[in-house]
Amino acid sequence: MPRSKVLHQATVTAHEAAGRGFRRLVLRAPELASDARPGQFVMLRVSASIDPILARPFGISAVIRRQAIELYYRVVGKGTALLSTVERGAMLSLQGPLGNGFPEPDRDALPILVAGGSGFPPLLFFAARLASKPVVFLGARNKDCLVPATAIKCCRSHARKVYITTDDGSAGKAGFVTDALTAFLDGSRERDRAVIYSCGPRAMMAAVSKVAADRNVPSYVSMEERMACGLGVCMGCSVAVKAGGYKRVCKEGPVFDARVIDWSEHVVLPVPNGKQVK
Amino acid sequence: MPRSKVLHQATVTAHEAAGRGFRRLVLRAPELASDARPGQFVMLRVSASIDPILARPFGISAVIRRQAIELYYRVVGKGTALLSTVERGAMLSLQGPLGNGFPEPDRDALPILVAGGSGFPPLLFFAARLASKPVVFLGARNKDCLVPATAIKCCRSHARKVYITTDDGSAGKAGFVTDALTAFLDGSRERDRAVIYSCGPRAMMAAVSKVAADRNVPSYVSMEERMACGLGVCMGCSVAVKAGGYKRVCKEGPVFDARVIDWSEHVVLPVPNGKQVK
Amino acid sequence: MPIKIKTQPDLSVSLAGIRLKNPVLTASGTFGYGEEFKDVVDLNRLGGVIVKGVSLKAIKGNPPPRIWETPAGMLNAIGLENPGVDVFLSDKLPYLRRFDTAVLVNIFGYSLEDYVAVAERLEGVPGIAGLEVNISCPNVKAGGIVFGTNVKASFSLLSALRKATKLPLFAKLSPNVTDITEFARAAEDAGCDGLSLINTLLGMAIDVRCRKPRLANCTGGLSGPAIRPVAVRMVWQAARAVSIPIIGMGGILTAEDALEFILAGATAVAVGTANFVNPHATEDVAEGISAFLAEEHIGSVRELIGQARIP
Amino acid sequence: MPIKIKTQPDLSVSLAGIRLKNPVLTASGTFGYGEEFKDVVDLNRLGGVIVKGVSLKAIKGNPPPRIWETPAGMLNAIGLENPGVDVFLSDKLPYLRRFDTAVLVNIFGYSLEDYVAVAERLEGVPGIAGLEVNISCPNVKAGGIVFGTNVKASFSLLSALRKATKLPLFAKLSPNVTDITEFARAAEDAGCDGLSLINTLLGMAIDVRCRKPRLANCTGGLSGPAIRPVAVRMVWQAARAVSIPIIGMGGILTAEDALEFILAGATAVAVGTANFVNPHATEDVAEGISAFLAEEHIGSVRELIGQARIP
Ligand SMILES: Cc1cc2nc3c(=O)[nH]c(=O)nc-3n(C[C@H](O)[C@H](O)[C@H](O)COP(=O)(O)OP(=O)(O)OC[C@H]3O[C@@H](n4cnc5c(N)ncnc54)[C@H](O)[C@@H]3O)c2cc1C
Ligand SMILES: Cc1cc2nc3c(=O)[nH]c(=O)nc-3n(C[C@H](O)[C@H](O)[C@H](O)COP(=O)(O)OP(=O)(O)OC[C@H]3O[C@@H](n4cnc5c(N)ncnc54)[C@H](O)[C@@H]3O)c2cc1C
Ligand SMILES: Cc1cc2nc3c(=O)[nH]c(=O)nc-3n(C[C@H](O)[C@H](O)[C@H](O)COP(=O)(O)O)c2cc1C
Ligand SMILES: Cc1cc2nc3c(=O)[nH]c(=O)nc-3n(C[C@H](O)[C@H](O)[C@H](O)COP(=O)(O)O)c2cc1C
Ligand code: FES
Ligand code: FES
Repeated sequence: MPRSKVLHQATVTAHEAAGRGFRRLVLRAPELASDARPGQFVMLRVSASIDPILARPFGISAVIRRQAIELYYRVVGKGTALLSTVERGAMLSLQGPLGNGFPEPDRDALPILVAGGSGFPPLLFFAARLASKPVVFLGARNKDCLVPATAIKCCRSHARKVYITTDDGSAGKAGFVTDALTAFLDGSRERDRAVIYSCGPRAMMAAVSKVAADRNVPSYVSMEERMACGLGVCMGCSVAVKAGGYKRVCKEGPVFDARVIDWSEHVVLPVPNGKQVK
Repeated sequence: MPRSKVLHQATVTAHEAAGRGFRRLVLRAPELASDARPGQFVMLRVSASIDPILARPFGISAVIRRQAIELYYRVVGKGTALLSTVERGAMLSLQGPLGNGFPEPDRDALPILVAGGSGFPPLLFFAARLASKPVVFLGARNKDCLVPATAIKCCRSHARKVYITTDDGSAGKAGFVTDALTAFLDGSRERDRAVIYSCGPRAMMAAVSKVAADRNVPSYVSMEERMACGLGVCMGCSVAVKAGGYKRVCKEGPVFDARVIDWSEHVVLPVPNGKQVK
Repeated sequence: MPIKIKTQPDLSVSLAGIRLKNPVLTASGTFGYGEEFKDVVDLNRLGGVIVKGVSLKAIKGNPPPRIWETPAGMLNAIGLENPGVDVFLSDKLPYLRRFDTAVLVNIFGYSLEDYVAVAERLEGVPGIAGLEVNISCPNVKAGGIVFGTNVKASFSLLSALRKATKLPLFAKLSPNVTDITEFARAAEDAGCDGLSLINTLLGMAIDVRCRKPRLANCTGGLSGPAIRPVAVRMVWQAARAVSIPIIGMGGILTAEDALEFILAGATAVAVGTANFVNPHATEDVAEGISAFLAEEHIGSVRELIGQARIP
Repeated sequence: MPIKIKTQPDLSVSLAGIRLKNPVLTASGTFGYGEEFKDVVDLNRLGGVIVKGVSLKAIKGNPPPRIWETPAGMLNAIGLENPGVDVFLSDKLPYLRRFDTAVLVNIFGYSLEDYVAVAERLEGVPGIAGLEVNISCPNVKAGGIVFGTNVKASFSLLSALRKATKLPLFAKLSPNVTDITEFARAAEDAGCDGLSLINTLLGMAIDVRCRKPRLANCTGGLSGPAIRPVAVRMVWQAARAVSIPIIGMGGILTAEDALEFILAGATAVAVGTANFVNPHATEDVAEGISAFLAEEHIGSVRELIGQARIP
């Protein structure tokens, strides 16, 4: 029984390792599931105690039979480590659906989805809901960081075509995902109908945005920032925008027109191996 | 594998409701189990997180096949509530055995054990280890606060006689446990061989001590105080002594000669219904 | 003597003349301007809303990262991002006016004149019950001094504000001081109608791999349950030093936490970081206080204000 | 430039001339006089031991209850119970002398003369590496002033102690002040060899059913992870204000926590409340620092002292 439109108690109906370091979590929360749109996220309390005290944001990767939502996550720190111990049948509190979600492309557009690292979950959901089959690019540093096989399978079933790249060539094509994207765009007769949606590490999204902007292709990015409230009140999740000032990832985002983001802003967010990157 | 003589990782081998609001917890910890003496206690971490941050003290009620220790506890607050959710097979950190334990009575002494409220666990262990069968008094406010049936059974198997009293007469004899004790002592030809050991609410132990002192019967009490370290370093668990100053329950106690305690000191400790008493 | 009650316990309090239906407010900066919680909390159930700090002009705030989680708390260095008082009046206040709840406007500035100008803009505006003056944001430097840690500066500021407005004035004090009672008395002497405490404790966290502070601003304000014992102590001290009412805050998660502040001497309480932990926290606290009073057969929450006795 | 290392990372530091084999000490009052931990921690593995505060005469301490658990922390009002300096020398120090670890004696008094007398008794005693002067226990009033929250009083006290002893002197500062750098500089000016910070934050908790403070002493000192952000901030500020070394403490549970202090400017760290959470905390922290250095290819922990950069 939700106590309000965004606060829910969900039952864990599935929770398992999904390969390549990811875990898949399915939460039964009917009202949330029927409201959720691709690109939206949830704030999940990983513990009933106050250690840790803040909820964690996760993108929704699928809605299952309008009853449950699916999440994919990586254990990167204390919160996700705790989450990974939660068993089937357990109850978790969460808020959602939050954020704006991806803007729907025009009927005749060619949606291109670009996922880097752990950024694929919201794009998976988006792919499943798109009217016209998208072209999907999945990039990662190496094979071990790639999207799990189940998710690739799911992509394939919804996509017109799936391109896989790894920086070191250990899976798919060697090179950056932006190289493959550039090659595709520049070789495609449909370029003027393309709309790009990307989600992944900041550096990748910045690069994708540039590729898109250089070719006048509209592009959208799903941003990440540390979050406290998820409701737009703490102003903690701000990202700098070119117009000056900041926008809240949880409220005006997480999806932004790539051109509004000030990519020069320096940002520090943890990456999966526990080390920090700029 | 214990990392040191007092620090142990134990496996939960049994954990169940034991009746009358108590839960019974059995922890496999061989080194601890073989070292433990009646009257000693353990400091148990009820959570792997820092909420709550301090370990909780519990008396040892039995050692099972030199491999495991048994605890009985009541859910009275956050820590015990968390503990009650721990499942069989889980690992818990604990320290022990701590404290001094009950002094052994002379070979020809008549040990009298007086347990009030939740004070029975260490006396249960003591009863099982005594060379000469003790006389046991179990008192409580009412039937619902009494020692659980399994524990009474265990008492009966080790005791010469078990007297039960409740303040309201809902089980055993009506009246205070001290009334029954007084009647017994005053009617017994063995009074000069009696040694009393009591554990329970402070007010009860004070009354028992008075009954004993008035009759020149040696008596020992097992004290409770809030604890942080259990190792004698924080000085948090002090109780006032008649000689002036304080003694540490975790180090010089928990068992004290009843005559050294300054019973006039005002003490506040939570009681099972969550309310506080003086 | 506790009154035997037949009906619901009375949760209403009078806060420097402002009638609150219950003593639970939202702490500034943790509840936006109320509208953000429209799907979550029924504002009619709250004693009042203290809005996010408002300044004369819009302020864009600090660069990210702005927050960091700490044990039982969090650090923030938002930098008081806000749209400015005019946008507040045109776009934010109208929403709040729709509810039967007291609206306290948290104000701040970079100079005494700034503060006064904001207060003047709010004077006489319908739907504003009072002003909470933030003299304690760890990150706002004003004319070279931080008002909140300098007794004389805070006295001058509050005195100037007193002249500028007839609205009830609450001075929001900083906990980052040696003696909170000095500041409490200075606020009372300056003519404030009440106090609000505590703001955040100045803190810092370091990323040991990057060898850099976790916040772009280097230091930030520590809030949440971690600081509650410090907050309760300061409310207790301040309540003994002055006779104006206190809004107590700092780490309140539950009704029991709120009651600690009330027993320490607070007339009302504000719930801050808890809104992020449990978005229903404010309603839950109000309901919990009511349940506690019923259970303990206490007729009115007013009977508890400042009633903790020294052992 | 990080040195490529073949062997174990070097954990040793020099603390005002005292060589510590690693930067991990035990915080005063949380490790007794060492012997209590004999079955738990190998003292040879610690940089040093800071013993429970010692006064001229035995002190019996405050009435119970003396402690209360709080979110990610605890309150204590032990009242500095200790057997007095003579018993310390006859019964406690001999045990500590057996180990290859630095012994710092935490001292305090009720007057300047008291402090000086304790220092004099410890002068020239073998096995003592230095003195940590507690001018910051929230519960010790001295001649009407609390030394730790009055810059002049602390300067006079520390100056007098400087004359009384040749032992390295560490001033243990109170966090309950507006500006920690004032006190840091006063200690440096008085001739102290180092600083120790932070002591506990003054806090309070109330039992809402009894309507009484949880501690018989009413207020108490807040310690544990809850206060770590405040402690790191103060060490950072103090390290920028003085050039004498700092022993950093306040809520250290893990090696990562300790490294925050070191990066903020601490030469050594002390582990306090964590000893109650995990009695192996000190050893674990030392091992964890070593593992971190190895992983990050850093040759010596000394390379990290004060190396956090402002973004
Ligand atoms: C809108 C959004 C959607 C996300 N979707 C996913 C997803 O589908 N799958 C997934 O694996 N991860 C996702 N993340 C990242 C995920 O929230 C973090 O990995 C997670 O919070 C880490 O928590 P932790 O306690 O394990 O790590 P810790 O490092 O211990 O976290 C410490 C603090 O940093 C914050 N934090 C750490 N990493 C991130 C991050 N990358 N982004 C934002 N805050 C962070 C935490 O919330 C916490 O407050 C998403 C983040 C955002 C903002
Ligand atoms: C030597 C000793 C042996 C004990 N043996 C048993 C036993 O065998 N069975 C049993 O049910 N209980 C026993 N207790 C009491 C038990 O420790 C408390 O019930 C328990 O700590 C309550 O924790 P909580 O988090 O549920 O309660 P909370 O009220 O949330 O605890 C808050 C704080 O108060 C302390 N505290 C609360 N009650 C007590 C208490 N009665 N004594 C000391 N500290 C307290 C807690 O440790 C904690 O620090 C013993 C206590 C001591 C000192
Ligand atoms: C994210 C955040 C933003 C805040 N913004 C303001 C503000 O604008 N003005 C103000 O006076 N206090 C502000 N505060 C302080 C809170 O109002 C409150 O005083 C403090 O957080 C302590 O309460 P808590 O522990 O319940 O959060 C802010 C606190 C947080 C956590
Ligand atoms: C139970 C207890 C007793 C303490 N006794 C002393 C003392 O005697 N002298 C002193 O200078 N500090 C004393 N302290 C303060 C600690 O040494 C330390 O400065 C403080 O607890 C912060 O560190 P922590 O958070 O790691 O505990 C005591 C702290 C605790 C918790
Ligand atoms: S997370 Fe609080 S405003 Fe976005
Ligand atoms: S619990 Fe720390 S001395 Fe007894």
